[in-house]
Amino acid sequence: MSIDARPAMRSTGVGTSPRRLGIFARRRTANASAVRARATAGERVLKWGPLAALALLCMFFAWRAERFATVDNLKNVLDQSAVLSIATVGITFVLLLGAIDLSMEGIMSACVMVGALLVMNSRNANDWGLFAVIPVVLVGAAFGLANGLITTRLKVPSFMTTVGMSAVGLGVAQLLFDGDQPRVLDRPLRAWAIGRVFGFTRATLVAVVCIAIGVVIQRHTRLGRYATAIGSAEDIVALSGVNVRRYKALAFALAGAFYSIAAVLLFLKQGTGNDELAVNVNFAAITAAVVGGTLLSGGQGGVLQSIVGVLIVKVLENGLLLLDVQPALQRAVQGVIVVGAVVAATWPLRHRLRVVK
Amino acid sequence: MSAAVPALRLEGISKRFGAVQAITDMTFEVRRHEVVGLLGENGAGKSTLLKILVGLVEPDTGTMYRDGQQVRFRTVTAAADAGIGMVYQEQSLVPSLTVAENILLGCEGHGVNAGVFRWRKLRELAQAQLDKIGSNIPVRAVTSQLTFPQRQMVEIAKVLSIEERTAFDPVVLLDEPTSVLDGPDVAVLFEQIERLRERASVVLVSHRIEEVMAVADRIYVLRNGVVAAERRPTETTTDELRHLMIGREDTGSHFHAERQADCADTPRLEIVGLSSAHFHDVNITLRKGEVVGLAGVQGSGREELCRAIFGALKVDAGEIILDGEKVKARSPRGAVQVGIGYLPAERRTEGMIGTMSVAENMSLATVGTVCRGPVLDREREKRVVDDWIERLRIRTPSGSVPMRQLSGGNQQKVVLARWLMSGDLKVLLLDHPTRGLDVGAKSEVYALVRDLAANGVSLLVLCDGLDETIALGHRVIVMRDGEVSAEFAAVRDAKPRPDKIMEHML
Amino acid sequence: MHSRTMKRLTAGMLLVTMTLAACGSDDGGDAATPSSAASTSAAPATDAPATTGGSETTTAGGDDTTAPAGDACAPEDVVLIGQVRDETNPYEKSWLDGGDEFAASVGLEQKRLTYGDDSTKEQDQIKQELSSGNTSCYVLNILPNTEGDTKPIADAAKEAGAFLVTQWNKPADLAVEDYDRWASHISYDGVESGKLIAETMFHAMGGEGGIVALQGGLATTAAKDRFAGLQEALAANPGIELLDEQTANWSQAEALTVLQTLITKHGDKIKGVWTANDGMALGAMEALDAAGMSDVAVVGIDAVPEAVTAVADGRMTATVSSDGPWQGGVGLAIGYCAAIGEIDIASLTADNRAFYANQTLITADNAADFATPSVDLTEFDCANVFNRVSGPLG
Amino acid sequence: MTATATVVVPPKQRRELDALRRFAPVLVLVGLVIGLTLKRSDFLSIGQQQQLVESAAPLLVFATGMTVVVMCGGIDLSIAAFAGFASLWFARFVPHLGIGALVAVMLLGAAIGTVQGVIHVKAQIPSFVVTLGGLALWAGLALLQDKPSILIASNSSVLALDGRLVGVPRLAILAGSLALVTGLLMWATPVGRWVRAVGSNETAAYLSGVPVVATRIAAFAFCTMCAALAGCMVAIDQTNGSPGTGRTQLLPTVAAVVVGGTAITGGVGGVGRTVVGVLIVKVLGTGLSIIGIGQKWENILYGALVIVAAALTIDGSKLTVVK
Repeated sequence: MSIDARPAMRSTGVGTSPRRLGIFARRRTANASAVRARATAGERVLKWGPLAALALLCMFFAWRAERFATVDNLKNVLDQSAVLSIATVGITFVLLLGAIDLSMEGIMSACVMVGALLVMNSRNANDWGLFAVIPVVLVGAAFGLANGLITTRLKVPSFMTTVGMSAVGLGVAQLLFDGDQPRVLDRPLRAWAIGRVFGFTRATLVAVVCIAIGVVIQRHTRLGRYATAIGSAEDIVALSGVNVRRYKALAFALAGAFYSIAAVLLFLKQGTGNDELAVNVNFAAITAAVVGGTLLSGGQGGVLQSIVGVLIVKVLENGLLLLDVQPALQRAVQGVIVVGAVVAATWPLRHRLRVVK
Repeated sequence: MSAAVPALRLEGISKRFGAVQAITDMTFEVRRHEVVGLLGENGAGKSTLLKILVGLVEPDTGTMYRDGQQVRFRTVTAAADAGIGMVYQEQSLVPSLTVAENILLGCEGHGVNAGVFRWRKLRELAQAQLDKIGSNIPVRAVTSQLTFPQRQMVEIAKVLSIEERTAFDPVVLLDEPTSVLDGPDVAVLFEQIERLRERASVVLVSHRIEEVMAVADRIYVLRNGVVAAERRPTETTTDELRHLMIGREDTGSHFHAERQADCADTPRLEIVGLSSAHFHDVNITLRKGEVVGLAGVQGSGREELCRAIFGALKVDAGEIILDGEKVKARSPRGAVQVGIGYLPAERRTEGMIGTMSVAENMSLATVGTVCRGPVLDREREKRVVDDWIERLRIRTPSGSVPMRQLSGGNQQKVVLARWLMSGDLKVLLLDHPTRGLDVGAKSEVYALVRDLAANGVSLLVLCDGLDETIALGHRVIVMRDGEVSAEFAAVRDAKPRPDKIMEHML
Repeated sequence: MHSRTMKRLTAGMLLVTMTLAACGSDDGGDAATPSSAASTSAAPATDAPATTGGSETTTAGGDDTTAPAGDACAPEDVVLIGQVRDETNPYEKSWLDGGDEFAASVGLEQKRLTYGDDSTKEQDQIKQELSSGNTSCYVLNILPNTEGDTKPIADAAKEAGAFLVTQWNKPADLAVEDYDRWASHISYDGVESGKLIAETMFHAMGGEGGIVALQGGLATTAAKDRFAGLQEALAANPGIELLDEQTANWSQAEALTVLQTLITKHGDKIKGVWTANDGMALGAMEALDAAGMSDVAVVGIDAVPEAVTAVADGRMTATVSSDGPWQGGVGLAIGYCAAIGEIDIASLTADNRAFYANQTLITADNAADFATPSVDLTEFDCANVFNRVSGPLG
Repeated sequence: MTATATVVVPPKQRRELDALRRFAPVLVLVGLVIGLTLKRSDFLSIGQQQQLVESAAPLLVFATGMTVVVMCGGIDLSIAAFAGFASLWFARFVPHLGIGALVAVMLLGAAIGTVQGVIHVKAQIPSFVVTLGGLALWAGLALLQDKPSILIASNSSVLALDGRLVGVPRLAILAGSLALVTGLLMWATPVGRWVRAVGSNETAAYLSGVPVVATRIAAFAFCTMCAALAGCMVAIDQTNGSPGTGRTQLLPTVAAVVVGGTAITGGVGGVGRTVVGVLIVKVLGTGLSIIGIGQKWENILYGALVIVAAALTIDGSKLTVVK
């Protein structure tokens, strides 16, 4: 019971105490804005820190590695980032939910094989050309949807669902592979895929389009906004009458669709269908997303942040190679720098009572 | 439809959760444009009633009428479609979304076309809702950057948005809306309730009898799952309502003022020039067996001071001296080891561990006392815990029950017992020890405070209400903008007046 | 809630049990397991094999064997098992196919096992196979995943009294002669193959210019040996400059990325790309294609079908064949001949217990002969199984 | 959300349900074993069981360490990579230290786990990220040597660990003892409570004076120490250490912990459950390949069974939010 509220109401009535309330309000606002300023300082670091790290890395490599800052090399980095970028756009939606997706390699392998067997290839008489993208995307989305449905309906944590689904995807890829690697014989299609526009490879352009689509979905559609909301406060969203399970499942399906597009690029770039092309993509994508500021706890970050992370990872890879770092050391150095970057980016957020898992 | 038809009527509602009969044959009515107050102790059935109204829980028996038509809500959405919405006690806005999105979350209407947001339209729709309550909170703002009272306003606007989905005048349920607000914000809220009355019916649930008396047109008092009484504020008194709620006669000694013991002159805890980001150069001395009430509005730094003394917050300068010795280890663990305890305000998120048992929660801080060497002595633990369960009259089947299955008051007692268990407790910092407790449980906590002080423990107490602060304390220290602004003696028969204290808070 | 959970549990249990019971229907066992780097083959380390004395005199059938010493198995009692990493690898698939052809020629069936680049799984499989029944007529033809796996496998075979042939991976100081029923270890001289393709490439380049090298996974002997071969060739050809060496972990995808970067780094100076296997060579060719560099020589090792085609087309300069189908067949053949008593393991010469087999350089001239993998069954006659020995490990 | 009124379920029914849930992993294991025995009658033979137990030993060691970290609410992705790194140093130390090499490498593991834990706790970055970096670092550093593997001399005393004691593989006894001791420590000392408190509600634990920082760091130290031990065990079995030792064991380890019934979100679980989880994963993984199902389908079936096993053993009803 509060004496501090009651006298005002009892004696003078609620409506007649604006003067005092005014004082209160001002004091409160001043205080709140102080809190706000602190919060945004942290948020700003989270938002711009990765970009600053990317800039620093680029500057360092430009200074130390003579070929790094050439137009050709930078275009190369973009080309090499294409597949990972698209896959990372996909996983970003799952991470925004606060879930995780470890099925990327399985789904991509399955999609690679489906795609390679549908375009003109050395194994069968199919010749779907670019139309092969449609069934491939459907396959990817179906895998993702299965992830989502199992996670939401059977209440299996996404970690386990997707570990299992990855094995299923790999299994499907191996069934389709059947010991005979299909070569892509559709020359025009391949030429299109590896061709360049204004010096940028088409893979780069496809990636840019995918990123743009990802940004639009994340920022301007129910699916994207709800995914973020679910990641930060799932129970609240459910209480507002949103069908949380549906949007979760859809986010997984969307991720699967993005993986499948990455898979199409992958086999077109390689010219063959192989169940091993997607090895290591999964951890790379998660690393990129986290380094970029799409945190595993959900609700934070987004497509663009994740892409900054992709560029950090790829620039690092490229720069270390150009720097003549001993091959065995390159991975070790990457690991150290990734941890260092995250430490630096989130250092100002530290607080005694902060819980980080 | 005639105005005589109530906006909402429940007849013969019963709800049973397993062995517990939560509500029995309850009849409840909300008339149009009426503010209904709902009073009751924890466990009286308020929460269940609200959940039934808002579609979270379906009653076992009974019928509901909305504007005279029989209805049945299976989901929150169904209730919303019938114009019933709730402002939750713990706020229910998504921090990362904008105000506009939060207001229209789940029912964007024309704000979304084929899954794609039409931001301008969405903001217009949201603005319309905010206009209803005359709020000038920007719809583009990200919710996490709003103050707590601002967010509550957004919630009210959100609830009002169901108006557009239905032909009914909305019914707005406010669940303990004032429990975490300071005085002035309560006033703003009540102003808002007056405004709501013009377009909606309001059900207000609160522990604070005076508040309900101030705004409600009609008051229901619930006890043990039935309506114990229905009153108009003009026809009743606070005391009567309190009696009705607890069904006992002993409310006169609510604060157990007669048990306030005199305290010794020996200083126990000296805070010397303590400074941090939230407060500056604070000097406070607690004597042995003394209760000091710490008053201040939100942002005065008193909560932070508590945490800093306990070592949970970084300090920039200053010293903490306990029984003449400087406290070196600045961490909660260090504080516990020298005999300082702390009861956080947020019981559920900071005070207890819901998945762990009552016994484990109780012995968490002083687990060493129930160990034989490094090994837990479960027998001894059980004895000690059972003893405390009995002494504090904690209602639990046994000490091995998960903590989350207890009611709020009993949980709070367990958390308190955690500190009482330690034989050498010297200082206890109580941050809103009675928040969310019903009248009976509050009174028991007050009694505990008296006992502790009488046993020589020094207490620093932060409360929501000034009357509590004044009644409990030997002294009241006021903080403003991170500094001590005044100090009042508050011995048993010479309590300071609240308005005097208030002057120094602002 | 109660009954729903119950139902879910019971249904799930049934499902697990039934799936397991049901999916045994096809016992044939053609294999498919998780991925591995393309053709992670490995040859022995450079140290000379420490063939300590005494082993030659060990009589067949030591204390551990369950079958009476010297007792030959009836041919129809022999159980043939072939194990490789992955059937998705064309080379390893052809291995098992060769094994099948041999098995069919003696009226048996080969059990095909794959372990998907997972050492734990490989050993589990073998130990499970050998952990029950009378295993003294089992014949194993195994591709150990890494050097580290060879000894546990040999020990398991010894304990079970099974006949064993291993290929590619064996630590130098592990002596085949210490085991009664470990008939042979077959490998290929990685230094030689690395050198062969390097020299062919240098020749194609006209003896001068810059090259880059893509190594295999750095943890394998094969990668190190093959690269040593390249270095030997480089020493003999001062006109050739090694611009850069990187690892692409045997992976086609990684090779493409790495070479792309190397192309920006060194540009037109690159006249040749030496890779430690064909998978990386294929990736490298894609990178060169994309960069419009058509006249760069590319060489690899393993003779996977795609690479052989590329060599035949002139897109690739050379590769080296170890002849997978032969490996798959001959390994089983040696064990089979030993099991039925045609070969007495104890009296085999050291050269036949652990040896390098012949490998063939494939260039545009002879690529057509290798277009389709095939076996010559007469090579699997007990008298001919050691015909391809080129020399002792070393 | 609202005054989250205590979920009231009649106590008796709830107890039954909890009991059923608790034993779900065991039931799944029994179901699997029955299924396998129907298919291959000698699955329960001594030889098969010895083999199963032996091959489960390193996984159990990995999983015991991981259980503690997961119960704290964290995860350690670096264990498999570190096991490879550790096996190399183990092989290197054996000639000088004999059996002491095992202790040395475990100490090294504990030290490195401490470092990872300190970075995680002090810099407040998710354990997922720290250990992901660790994964890259240890995998990379393990490659920095001339030889692909280092042999443990065959006369070395440590290889005696590879034998059997009255029919039970010694390594399995070692692993079992570790799990037992860990389980006992968690049950009989306050450490178990601290771990669960940290995993369920770290803030409350901190404000109760629980040594949160020390608990977390110790969990990571212990986990990496277990990884080191597991690496040594594999090295002993293979008689050499190599960078690839244990490389594939990360996901099976996490799967074993979770399938056993330890919540990936922390707070709930135990080493005993993990033992069952390890057996489920092992029986699944090796069982599928020995009963000779069409091996093309093996991966697909494995994936499906992992999901089914998880769905059966994880108590979804207790999780308000499944992530």
